[in-house]
Amino acid sequence: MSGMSKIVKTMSAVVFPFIMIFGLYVIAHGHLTPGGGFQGGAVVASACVMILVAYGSVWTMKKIKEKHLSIFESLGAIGFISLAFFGLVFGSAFFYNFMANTQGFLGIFGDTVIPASTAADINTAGLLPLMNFALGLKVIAGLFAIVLVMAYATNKSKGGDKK
Amino acid sequence: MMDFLTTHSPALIVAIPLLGAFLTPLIGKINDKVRNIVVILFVAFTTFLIALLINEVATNGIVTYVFGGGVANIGTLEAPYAIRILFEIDGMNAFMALIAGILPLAAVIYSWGFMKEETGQDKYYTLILLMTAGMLGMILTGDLFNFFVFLEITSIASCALIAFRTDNKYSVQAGFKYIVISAIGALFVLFAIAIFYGQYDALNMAIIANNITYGFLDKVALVILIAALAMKAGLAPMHMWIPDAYGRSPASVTIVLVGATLAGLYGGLRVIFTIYGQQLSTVLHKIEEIEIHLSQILGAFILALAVLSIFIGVFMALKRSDFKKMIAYAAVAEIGYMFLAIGAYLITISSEDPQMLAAGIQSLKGGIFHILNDSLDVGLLLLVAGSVYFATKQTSLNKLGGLARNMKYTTIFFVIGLLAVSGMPPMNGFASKLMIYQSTFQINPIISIIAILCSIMLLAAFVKVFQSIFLGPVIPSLKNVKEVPKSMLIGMGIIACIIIFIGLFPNIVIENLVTPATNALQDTTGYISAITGGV
Amino acid sequence: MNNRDTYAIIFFAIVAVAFIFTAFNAPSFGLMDADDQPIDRPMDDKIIESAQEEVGANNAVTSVVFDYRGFDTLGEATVLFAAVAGVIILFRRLKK
Amino acid sequence: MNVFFVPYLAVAALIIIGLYAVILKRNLIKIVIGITLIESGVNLFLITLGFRENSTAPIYTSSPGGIMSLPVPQALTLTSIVIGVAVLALMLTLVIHIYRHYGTLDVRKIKEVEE
Repeated sequence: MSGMSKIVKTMSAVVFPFIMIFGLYVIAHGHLTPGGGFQGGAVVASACVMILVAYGSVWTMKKIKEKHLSIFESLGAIGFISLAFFGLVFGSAFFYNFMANTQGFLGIFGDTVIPASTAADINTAGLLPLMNFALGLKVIAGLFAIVLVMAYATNKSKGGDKK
Repeated sequence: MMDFLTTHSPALIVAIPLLGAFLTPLIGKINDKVRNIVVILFVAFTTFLIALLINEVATNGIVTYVFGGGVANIGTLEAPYAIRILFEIDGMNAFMALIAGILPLAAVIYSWGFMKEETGQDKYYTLILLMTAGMLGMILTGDLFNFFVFLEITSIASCALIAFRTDNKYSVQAGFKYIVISAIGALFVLFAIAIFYGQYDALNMAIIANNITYGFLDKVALVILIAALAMKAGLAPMHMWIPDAYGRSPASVTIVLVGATLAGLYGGLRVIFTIYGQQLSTVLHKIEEIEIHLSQILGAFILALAVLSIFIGVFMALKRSDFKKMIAYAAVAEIGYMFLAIGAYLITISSEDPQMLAAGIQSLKGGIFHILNDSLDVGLLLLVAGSVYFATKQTSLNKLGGLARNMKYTTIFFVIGLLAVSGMPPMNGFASKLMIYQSTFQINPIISIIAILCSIMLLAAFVKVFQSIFLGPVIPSLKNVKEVPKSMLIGMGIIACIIIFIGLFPNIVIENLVTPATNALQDTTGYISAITGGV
Repeated sequence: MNNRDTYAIIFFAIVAVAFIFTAFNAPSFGLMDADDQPIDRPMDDKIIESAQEEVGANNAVTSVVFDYRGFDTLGEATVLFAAVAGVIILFRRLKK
Repeated sequence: MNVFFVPYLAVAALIIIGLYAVILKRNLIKIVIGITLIESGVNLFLITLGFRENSTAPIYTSSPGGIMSLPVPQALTLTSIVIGVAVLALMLTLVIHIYRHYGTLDVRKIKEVEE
């Protein structure tokens, strides 16, 4: 598969940044609005897959290898589990949310929320937004790697499919 | 430091292999040797933590660990409920965790030599560590949904490893069979969990066990859970995936897969004895004066399937000419022995005759002891089969012969495994099988005699293998066969040493590990009150 | 139509009937009792009530996913990690 | 007659159709589709259990007030969906490999030779 027509290529290149921004928005506001690391990650990954479909897997494989995606995925996973380990070190238990409702801890995501308030304050929820970012990175890299590897392996034009 | 490790060991036992799995692809970029050492260190550290945890459980009783901090029971004593995920470790969990600690340690050491020639080793070690973490999570968790998640981790990681040799069409096929069966099994487990959630608004095993009423939906959930988990444990007639998966996967993977199978068995035990533990004495039918309890029906059902498993396992093992497949069928038979003991215990549980009760408890002890012994015996034989494959690239009995001359240590390990798996003294298999024979003889002599006869036939099958592979004239094409690398011998040696140790001093293991596990399994109220806070 | 097919159809029919029968006995849909008051669900009500205060997130689902049941999410991320590793290992080059 | 069981009938229908495909279909891709159907059924069951009449989503940001539906089933379904994606990816990978080896997806032609 050497990619689709010029119209498709151009249009997907134009739409790509918008889908990307939307996905990142979903990741960043996971603790306030519907969404989160998984959902936003899936949106961004589908934007990447759209590029893959439009330009063909051989072209995409030249730009980014699954090795690099795998490293990004590992980094995301390590980030997520490290945040859980921080709960062990700074708090009382694995996965303890030591940053929520504490203004003191560097002031990041530490605002106290008044119960039953409906206002959106992004600077809240402690570890949750950070975990969302780590998982988002992991899901983007992971899903894209799955599709990229499968598309490349079943690509007929490079003779990958023997049968 | 020690205190910190002991307090947090339940979380760390799962988190350390996970961290190792996430780090392995990065470390693999540096150097193969460094990566192998780091992986072995990660698994060894996990095993060390398991030892700490077992010690803690032995001294202080049930250990609970709440993820995210706080107390386990948020509600009151009368209406308890738990929000956060809990790990609850009693004697049974600790016992199973020991098995899940030993097998991966042997596997990663063995892999160093065994996997030297293969590509994709980074991902291979990642998946082995993920299997370890999944297995340990299944064993330690006290939360049903968490159990499902770890079940899926284990089955996905092991499926990818079963199909590791993608150039062999049979291994790809075995992998597909395994993923279909485990995906359906896991989905039905999730369905049963949803039934529990819908009725009791709880996901914690102890809370569900506390609230359960044994209505219609609970009966459905019981059937689904037992069917799905017996499928994961490889009880006949749902054993079809075991010969394929065990026979076609690399030996170092198979040995971890044995642990994963037994984790499925553990899940079944937890469902029967803990979640439905208070309902086992429910009277289902009353025929004149004789009351038929739930435990008796379950016991009879399990007993029948167990005898079927033993039969199928032994007869198919006699017929096969492929070394690894034969061991796989022997593993099916061994699983049958465990279920035989459990079924015998369930039948006697509601009896009023003290002699029968004692026999039942003895039988349960034998069954639980056999879980440990079976994992070690079958594991050792599988590793020997892997070594034979490594040295000769053959597993068919007809194309092998006279290996004893060139592979002395492997031959010794095979003899140890052969005697252990067929229940001969002085190996560990004898100790546990004797307990099963004695107790089932009191309950029903016919079953006991069948079990003994099948065990003898298993011995006959393996003696045949021993003769055709290791003895006899050297086949010309195998003249230059060399002994396997040291790391593989160490991997087999670890298991062989433990087998001989248990065989010589079975009482130490029975007193310190098996009896606490048996007591914990019988003590449903103890498990529940550790969470709810009641006495 | 051979023997295996017949067994499969019988097995399938039994399971199908069992599922339909279960559906008729399922818990009440909508979680409302006879007086149109919400049925008490202690675990979920507690989370809805205290998620904002304890975790500080406005989205109760996210606070369940990442805080109350954070360990499940770690497991879920691990499942995806395992799948990616599995797909890459199965499409690897076989020769060094 | 109450109609509270109707959503559960949809669940049962999805699971039964999925099981039908898994047990009685001969094409590997159809078996895979069957498994995803069972998975959708189970997910639907989970999310149905969390529904409360006249409720809003359990999110406080610009919430109109009133009772909220249960958050735990939504979280469980999210987990289950991601697990489903992972299983699907692995199953399709193996199907591709089986197709490469045998040149067919028909179960009857893919026979294991017993040794």
